[in-house]
Amino acid sequence: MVDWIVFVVGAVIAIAGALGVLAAKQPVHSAVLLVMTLFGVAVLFVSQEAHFLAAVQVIVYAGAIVVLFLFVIMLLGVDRSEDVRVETLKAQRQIAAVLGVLALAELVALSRFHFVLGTKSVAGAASEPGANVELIGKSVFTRYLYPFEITSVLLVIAVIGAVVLSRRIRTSEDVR
Amino acid sequence: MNLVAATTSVPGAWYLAVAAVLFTIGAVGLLSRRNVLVMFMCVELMLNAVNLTFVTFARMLDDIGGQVLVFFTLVVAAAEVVVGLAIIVSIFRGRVEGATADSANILKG
Amino acid sequence: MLELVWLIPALPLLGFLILVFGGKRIGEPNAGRLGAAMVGASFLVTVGVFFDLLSRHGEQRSFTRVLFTWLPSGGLKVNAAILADPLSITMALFVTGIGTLIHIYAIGYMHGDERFARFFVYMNLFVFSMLALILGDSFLTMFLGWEGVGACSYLLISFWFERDSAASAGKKAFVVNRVGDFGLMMAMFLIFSKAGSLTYANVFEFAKAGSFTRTAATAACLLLFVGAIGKSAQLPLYVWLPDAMEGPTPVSALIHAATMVTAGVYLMVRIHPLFLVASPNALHVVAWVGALTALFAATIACAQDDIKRVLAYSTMSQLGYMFLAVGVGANTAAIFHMVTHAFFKALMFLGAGSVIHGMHDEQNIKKMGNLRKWMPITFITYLVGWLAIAGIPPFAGFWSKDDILLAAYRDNKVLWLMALFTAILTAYYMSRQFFLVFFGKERFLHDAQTVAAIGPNDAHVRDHPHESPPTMWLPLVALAGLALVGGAINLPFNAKTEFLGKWLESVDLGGRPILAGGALKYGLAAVTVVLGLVGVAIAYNFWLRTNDARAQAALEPALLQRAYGVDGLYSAVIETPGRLLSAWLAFVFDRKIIDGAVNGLGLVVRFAGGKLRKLQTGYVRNYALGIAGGMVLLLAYALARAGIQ
Amino acid sequence: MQPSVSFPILSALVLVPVIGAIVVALLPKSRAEIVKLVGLGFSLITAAMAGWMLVAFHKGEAGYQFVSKHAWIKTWGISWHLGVDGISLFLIVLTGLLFPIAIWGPDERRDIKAYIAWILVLEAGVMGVFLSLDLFLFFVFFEIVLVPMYFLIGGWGHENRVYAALKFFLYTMAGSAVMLVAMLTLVFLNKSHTGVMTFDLLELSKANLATSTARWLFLAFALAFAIKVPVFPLHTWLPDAHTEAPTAGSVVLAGVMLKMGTYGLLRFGMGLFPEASTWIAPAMLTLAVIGIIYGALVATVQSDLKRLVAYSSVAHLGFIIMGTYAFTTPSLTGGVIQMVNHGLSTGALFLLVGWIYERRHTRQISELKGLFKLAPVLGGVFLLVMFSSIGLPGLNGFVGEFLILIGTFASRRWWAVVAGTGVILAALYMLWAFQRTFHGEPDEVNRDHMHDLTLRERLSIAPLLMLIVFLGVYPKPVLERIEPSVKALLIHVENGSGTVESRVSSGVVESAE
Repeated sequence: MVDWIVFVVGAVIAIAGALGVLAAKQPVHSAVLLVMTLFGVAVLFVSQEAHFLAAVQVIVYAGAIVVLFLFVIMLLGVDRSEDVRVETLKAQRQIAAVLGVLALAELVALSRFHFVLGTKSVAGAASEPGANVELIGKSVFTRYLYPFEITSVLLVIAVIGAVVLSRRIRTSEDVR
Repeated sequence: MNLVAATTSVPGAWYLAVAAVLFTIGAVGLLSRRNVLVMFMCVELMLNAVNLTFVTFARMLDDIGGQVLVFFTLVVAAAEVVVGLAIIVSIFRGRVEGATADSANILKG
Repeated sequence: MLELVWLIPALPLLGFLILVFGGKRIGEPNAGRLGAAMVGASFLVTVGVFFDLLSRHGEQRSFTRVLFTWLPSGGLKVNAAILADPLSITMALFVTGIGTLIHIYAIGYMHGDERFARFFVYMNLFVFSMLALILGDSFLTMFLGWEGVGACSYLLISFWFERDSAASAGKKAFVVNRVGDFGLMMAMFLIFSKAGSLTYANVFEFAKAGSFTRTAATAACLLLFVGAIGKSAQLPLYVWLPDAMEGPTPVSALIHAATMVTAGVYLMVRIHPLFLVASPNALHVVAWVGALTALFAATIACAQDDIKRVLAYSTMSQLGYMFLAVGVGANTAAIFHMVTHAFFKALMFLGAGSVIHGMHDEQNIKKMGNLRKWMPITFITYLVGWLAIAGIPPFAGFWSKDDILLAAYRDNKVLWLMALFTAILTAYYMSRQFFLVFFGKERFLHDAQTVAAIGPNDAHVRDHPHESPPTMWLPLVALAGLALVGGAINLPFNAKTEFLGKWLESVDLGGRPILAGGALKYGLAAVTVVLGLVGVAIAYNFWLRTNDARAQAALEPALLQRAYGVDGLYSAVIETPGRLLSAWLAFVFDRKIIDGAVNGLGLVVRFAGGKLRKLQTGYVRNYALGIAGGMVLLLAYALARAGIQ
Repeated sequence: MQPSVSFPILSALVLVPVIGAIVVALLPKSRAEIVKLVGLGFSLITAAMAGWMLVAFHKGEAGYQFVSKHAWIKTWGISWHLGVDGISLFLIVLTGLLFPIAIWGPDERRDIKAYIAWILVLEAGVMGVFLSLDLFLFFVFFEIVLVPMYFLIGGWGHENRVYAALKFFLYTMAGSAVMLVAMLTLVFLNKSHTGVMTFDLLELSKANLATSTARWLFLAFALAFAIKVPVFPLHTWLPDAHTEAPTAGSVVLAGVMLKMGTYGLLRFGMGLFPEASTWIAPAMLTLAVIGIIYGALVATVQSDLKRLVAYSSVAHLGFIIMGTYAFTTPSLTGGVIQMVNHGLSTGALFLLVGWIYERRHTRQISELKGLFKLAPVLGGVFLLVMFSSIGLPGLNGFVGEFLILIGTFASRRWWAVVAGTGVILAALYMLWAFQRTFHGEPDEVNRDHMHDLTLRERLSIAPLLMLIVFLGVYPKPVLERIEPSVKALLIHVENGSGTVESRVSSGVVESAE
């Protein structure tokens, strides 16, 4: 019974947050609501015994990424409210809504089938003794060591990329 | 596939449903909002939905692989956000009228 | 001498080659002399071969000399070979004989022409082609000569190509001849597809063996007749002959009187074995076309003012007689008339040439008159020619035409009557021309001058007509002699005097014997003579004794002067629609429709490109929409696949 | 039995022009004369080799001679496989003959280096097309030929040359693209049957395909070749390409490149798909006959001399196609020899028209008048070539035309009858054009521009004239060499399709000679 309550609470928080991100006029509000969604999802993680991920979710996602968003919002000074109802592109919203509904319907229909493609990945049982973190750590550093190293390289590249991209070229006429 | 009773009794399908809804909201948001940053956040939403699905499957199939994948998607998401925002910054720096995706249409056919 | 039979065509060919490359250097008189010498030598060889053949009897009077294999391909094996038999040698005799005389004449006539040498190039090539035609041993070698003479007549008619009328006359002659040649080609293909060979010997043997079906033989004969019509200017392919008078007069004499136009008759006589196998109405067709053409041409000739056009229509008419003779089965009479006609018609053409030469290129007989005072020799020789064609005994024309009339009388009374009436017309229009040119008042003098003022040898008056030089009147005299004695080769009195009949017998012409009953024969002869004199009398009465303009106009209705307007009809029915069709095909169909389709394809591609370009709106979110659409489709596919499992 | 010396003559025939092109490309641009001489030298070497091959060719044999076969791409069974037989022999000799004339005849002033280089590359391509017995190799050469021709028309052409060059290129390319697809399908089908992957013509012609697939594949091949020939509805690129091409381009285009289509239909059309060839015969015959009449009719009203000759080529090639698809020995032999004859007479015609253009800078018939009086030798030569083109007996045109017509009459009577009228129309448009340009009194403009043929021009056209007369008078040696291969091809078609040639035309009947 408790499980259900946790699930519902988590789900409601997540979905409400998501809708809020969508509807908010101010980007800052969107950012905050995004954090709320993240928490909702974190709750659902916990209810599914993925404690480590919930923690990482909160720390990395909510803590770092959304903060970065806010930082950029401030930097670009885009805090002016955007008239949500105005849509420059013709029929953009209508089609988006239709596609959204369609996609949802398909996903729901699909979720009823055990739609399995390809071979079964064997990364070790989730229910073995020991904490969730140990299990993840064991499989990451054994089977998935190779991808782990690549992601680290990815992160380095991302950092360098960000620095290069956002560097302002010191041209002579650039007085600002 | 032995479902371990210890975890929550709520069947996975519900979680998947929630993830689907989250994903769709993210998609619709991406398509309808004009502000670049909000679009970006919607992308994050979609990513979270996917992570949720992974975790649900990890639980349903009792296979830690799902959670490991989420670990990796997080990394990728982080990298993506960093680079994305850098691009947004470089494009929309000094723009007066705010960062709307439609203003950058030089590549018009 | 028979061994040297290949020399006959080789000599004119040699002359042609020498003149083609060396013509300009050889220059004015010698080029002509060389040409004439070559043809003359060829004539001598022919005479030698003639006597050789004469010494043989019956079947051996045929000698084939294969030179080389021309076209070996699959079942077809055609040799370039020469067939010397009585028929071909008879033709060769008068072709080379008269050819030589005309070459000599041309030396004088073409005097001063800037392309003097080139004239003899074409003339020698013509004689070679004509000899190839008549000496060829197969349909294909004959066809080589057939089209060769066509090409040479094109070159010679349009010799003075500065004149547009001459150029288009040449083109017209070649194209109309080509229409006839088309018929001949089809006949050759039919014969080959049936007999498997094109050589006369094989084909006729195949026919004698009776393996030719009647319809195939008839079709072949009629198609060959189409060729003959084209070449011998019979109805309906005759339109080119009157225009061919644009060429120099020696050309008209040689090609359009004596030799080329007789090729059709030669062909009809040569394929006689085929006619035997074919159905009789094939020969009827030949007879009727011949008779109709004779009558048709004779009527037009009565109303022509150009001295050469009268002769041209007269030639057409006399050829009609020859075809009539072939049609009624009197091949010997046809050949006999062909030979005599060659004599007197060449004579009259050359005479006309001499008149034109003397009158400084004046061709309208209405502007001549009383030329007998200024051109006595031309007058006398022309007189012989006139009497010969009018059918007055003892001149050659009478004997040959009488044979034809006799044969026609025996075979088909209607044709005989038509032939008789044509004979009257012939006598009339020739006498009309003769009287207008040589008798009556000098219509070429300006009113101020009077006859007395100009003495016959008063040379200083610029446009005073003068006699032609010896090189021109010597051939005239020779031809006059031939026209006089020409009849001797086939006098109808008894078997012995029928020399030509016996001579051609071995070529199994199978003509029905002409020796009808004595009384009938002489009676008919008398009738033709009387009618001839009637024609002469009518002409004398209207064109010499009285000068009643109104009566004369009545005798020359506009319809006849315009030759029934057939030329206009042809151009309206064939030429103009043809040109319109080609123009439509070229500028509308080809350029607009086909080319349009091709260019259209290009336009479609560009148009599609234009439309697709619009998809790139430039808005990032549109592209996102595209991706979302793709996602939905993928999910749908996954759903479908999942559904199936 | 191969000649003892194993000098790869055929490969040399293809490679020497290529080497020539490279050498010419490296020469200094300044000395135009040198470049032209070197170009001429190389093409003369090729011509000499072709002549030697002609002499060394064994008369009676039907099979391929001087075969040189080296593996090229083993994995796909592609080999550098060249061979010559009766059918391709004289096309090679014609190519060898035409190219030196095309280089030496017209005096092109502009950018001579690239011009000569492109012509030599073109020669290599054309040689390759006629020699290759490997489908892949054939396709490569079939495509290579387009590039130099495109640049020749585009670079040295006349007024709207770019349109003509592009149209020519795209039109032919479209056709050959379809052919490539069919080629690959054929190879893979054959691989599935026999298990071995090969592009070799001889193996592939043994492949037994289902009739319907064979027909579809044949249609693809036939489309590419029909465009090249050109067959009636696909011909509209030819007049533009000819009118705009420089003289050398036109001479070569009409002389040999059109024959790639007819040769392809013979060698690859009948070789690979005998049954389909007989199945399509009535259609091709009808298109050919339409082409003959249509080409002639449209030619009569052309105002541009080159365009007129182009349409006459459509008519002449219509005859060749008719001969090919009548399936009798005389018609096929006639078809092959007519390819050579057409090359000679139309090549000469284009040379003459080119020279007239060099003197008067116009091709419009209306502006030319009375040339015969001003340039008698040019007039005489034009007359001879014109008579050859309209098929006057005693000249080469007649030999081919007559054999085609008599062969077609034996098997397909009424087509031959209709095509026969083409002979009349040919005379009409040629003589009319001749009359308008050469006859009549020359006006002032013509008088001072026109001069007679120079020695160089007479020398360059002399070989063509000699051959025109020689082949007309004594075609026996040529016919004897063509016939064995034609008979072999016909037997191949008969085995493949079961239609038997009428015994009269095939010479089986023992006529009484």
